[in-house]
Amino acid sequence: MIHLYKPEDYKTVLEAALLVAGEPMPLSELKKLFDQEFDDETWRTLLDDLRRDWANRGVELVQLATGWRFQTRPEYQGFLDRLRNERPPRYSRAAMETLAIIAYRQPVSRGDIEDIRGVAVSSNVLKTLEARGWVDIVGHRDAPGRPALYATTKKFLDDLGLRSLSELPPLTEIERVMDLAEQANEADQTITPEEQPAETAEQD
Amino acid sequence: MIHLYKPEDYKTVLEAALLVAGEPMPLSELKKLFDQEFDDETWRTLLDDLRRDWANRGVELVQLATGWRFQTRPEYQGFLDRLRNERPPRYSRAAMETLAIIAYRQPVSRGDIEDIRGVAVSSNVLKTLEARGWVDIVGHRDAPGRPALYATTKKFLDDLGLRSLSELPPLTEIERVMDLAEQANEADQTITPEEQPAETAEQD
Amino acid sequence: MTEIAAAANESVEPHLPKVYGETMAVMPRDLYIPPDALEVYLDAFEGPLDLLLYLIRKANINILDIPMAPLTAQYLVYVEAMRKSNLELAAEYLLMAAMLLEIKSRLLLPRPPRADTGEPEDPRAELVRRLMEYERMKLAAAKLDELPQANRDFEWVSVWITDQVAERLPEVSLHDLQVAWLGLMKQAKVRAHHKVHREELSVREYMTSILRRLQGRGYVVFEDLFDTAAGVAGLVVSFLAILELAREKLVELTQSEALAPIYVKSADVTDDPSLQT
Repeated sequence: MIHLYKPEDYKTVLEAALLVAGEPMPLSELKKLFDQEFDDETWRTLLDDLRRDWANRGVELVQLATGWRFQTRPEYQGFLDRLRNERPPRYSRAAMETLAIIAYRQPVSRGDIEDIRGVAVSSNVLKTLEARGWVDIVGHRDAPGRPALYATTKKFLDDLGLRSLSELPPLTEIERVMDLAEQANEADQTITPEEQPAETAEQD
Repeated sequence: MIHLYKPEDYKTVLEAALLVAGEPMPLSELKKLFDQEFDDETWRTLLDDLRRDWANRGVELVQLATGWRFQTRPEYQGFLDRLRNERPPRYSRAAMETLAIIAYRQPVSRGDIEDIRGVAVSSNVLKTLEARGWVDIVGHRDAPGRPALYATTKKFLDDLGLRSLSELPPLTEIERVMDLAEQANEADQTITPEEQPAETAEQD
Repeated sequence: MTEIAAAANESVEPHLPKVYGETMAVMPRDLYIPPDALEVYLDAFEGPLDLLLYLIRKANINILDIPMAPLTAQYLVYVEAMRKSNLELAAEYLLMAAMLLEIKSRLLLPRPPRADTGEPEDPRAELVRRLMEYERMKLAAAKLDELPQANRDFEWVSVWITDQVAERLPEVSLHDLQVAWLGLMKQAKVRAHHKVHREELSVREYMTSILRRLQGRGYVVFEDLFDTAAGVAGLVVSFLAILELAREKLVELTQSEALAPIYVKSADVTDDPSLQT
């Protein structure tokens, strides 16, 4: 085994370890690399330094929910796709909506998802998301039939480059959108929703 | 998708492609990366150039029978092993005791080791230690059967980070620790090690 | 029909602006849908909430002023058309039609005051709440889909670990050695017999090194076994080592006559004249 002297030597080992890691490496894990004990700040410096080294490459060092990992930059995917035999399929709208409901409203039962979407959720959609390792069952609701409760996993965060659920894209403020629809109506009626008497609906 | 202008740009794409490839990439495959068609010599230059970029890293670009791939350098293996979840292999108690006897009492014959341990020494144990390059036969005792004499090697010292055998933990200290332990449970025994007769094991 | 089909296909893509942008021209401005386009058209929607949302947002129908009569009539046409192809889907649209009819009927009746505030509750409130939640999630789904996704928009780096062939050897520390000795002493009851001190250990080290130097050689001149560079202490330890080796019958010392050179030979070297120095 080689000996480490300079900070560069440590960075070389760290880089090799991160390049071969099959999954994101938490700092606690990376600390096992060296006999010396460095404080968190030193580690942060080392990792930031390494990240800067890769700033202009096709691969970048990112910090994810479960740790640090090298991944390709999306700008290069067009080239990398040429080496694939098949492109990964895009998820259907049904799958993405189901995923969004689980991500933003977790934990949710299948019934909850169906209530929000207004249609039955096909088993395949949930199976696909489970097989990807993005959602799993975290418990059962204490209700008739004890429905399973779904939540998103760490892998979901990792695969979408998020460190935590709080980094999910913020939800659109729908009230404002609805207001627009109401304003279109108000132009004719000049009555605000609050003041609107029940009789207006009968005008159809 | 980004545009490629300089040779550096092509190298960046090539590097990213090789870093994510799970298996060796034949040149014919790598050629799919770019719209431009380069001749084999240009490709060779590009790959050699990339290989040089990685010359002093923990990971190297190698050409195998089936193509090009990045792989770790063996010198770094010791560090990377520390991140494996599996527990490091350990020598059996028999092997460790045999090693300790050879280290502290060298040169010793197999009979000496058996006398001290009180049990037969399996050939496998000695073979394992010899294969590791930690012990070897330094001579034979002029006694019936001319038993081989084992001693530790320079590699043993190197691997344990010692400059000489005198840096091994002194046995007196070991005994002191042991005495403390024994005094605790054997308060009735009145003979201290110092008072014990001087016959030594060397007379075996 | 082909335009509508294209619109339907596009709507499978989760990028909503495209759906609404491109398909606006062929989508109905109101609730009337040509019967021959119905199936394709409905495929473009994820369900009755999605359809309603579309009608509200793009066809300028106020959610709070939904025209109940034509809506209901249109829904019944859907249900009839869909019964032939997709019963499940038909059931969901039928449920929505029933819900709309219920709202309509409740709007016609005097509303019971709410328990807490005493204000009458608008029967459309629940539908509005559901539509808003659905739209929120639908937009969130589109935004999620725009995030770079592993294996679709980027890949994990995975460099081959060379050692997958090399055997991993046990690591041994000084502490391990110490522990091994401790165990030995405890079980052997001979601990006093094995008192070896630091100095003795260096004698042992010299013994090994002298044996190594004698290996494969015949007689070696006694003086040649001393390394003067090791200093006085080194010479003394070397001397002790040779004596100890002789005592343990590991080497042979020979001198043909007084004051003649002393020769040292490893005990395991046979008396081969060719090896004599």
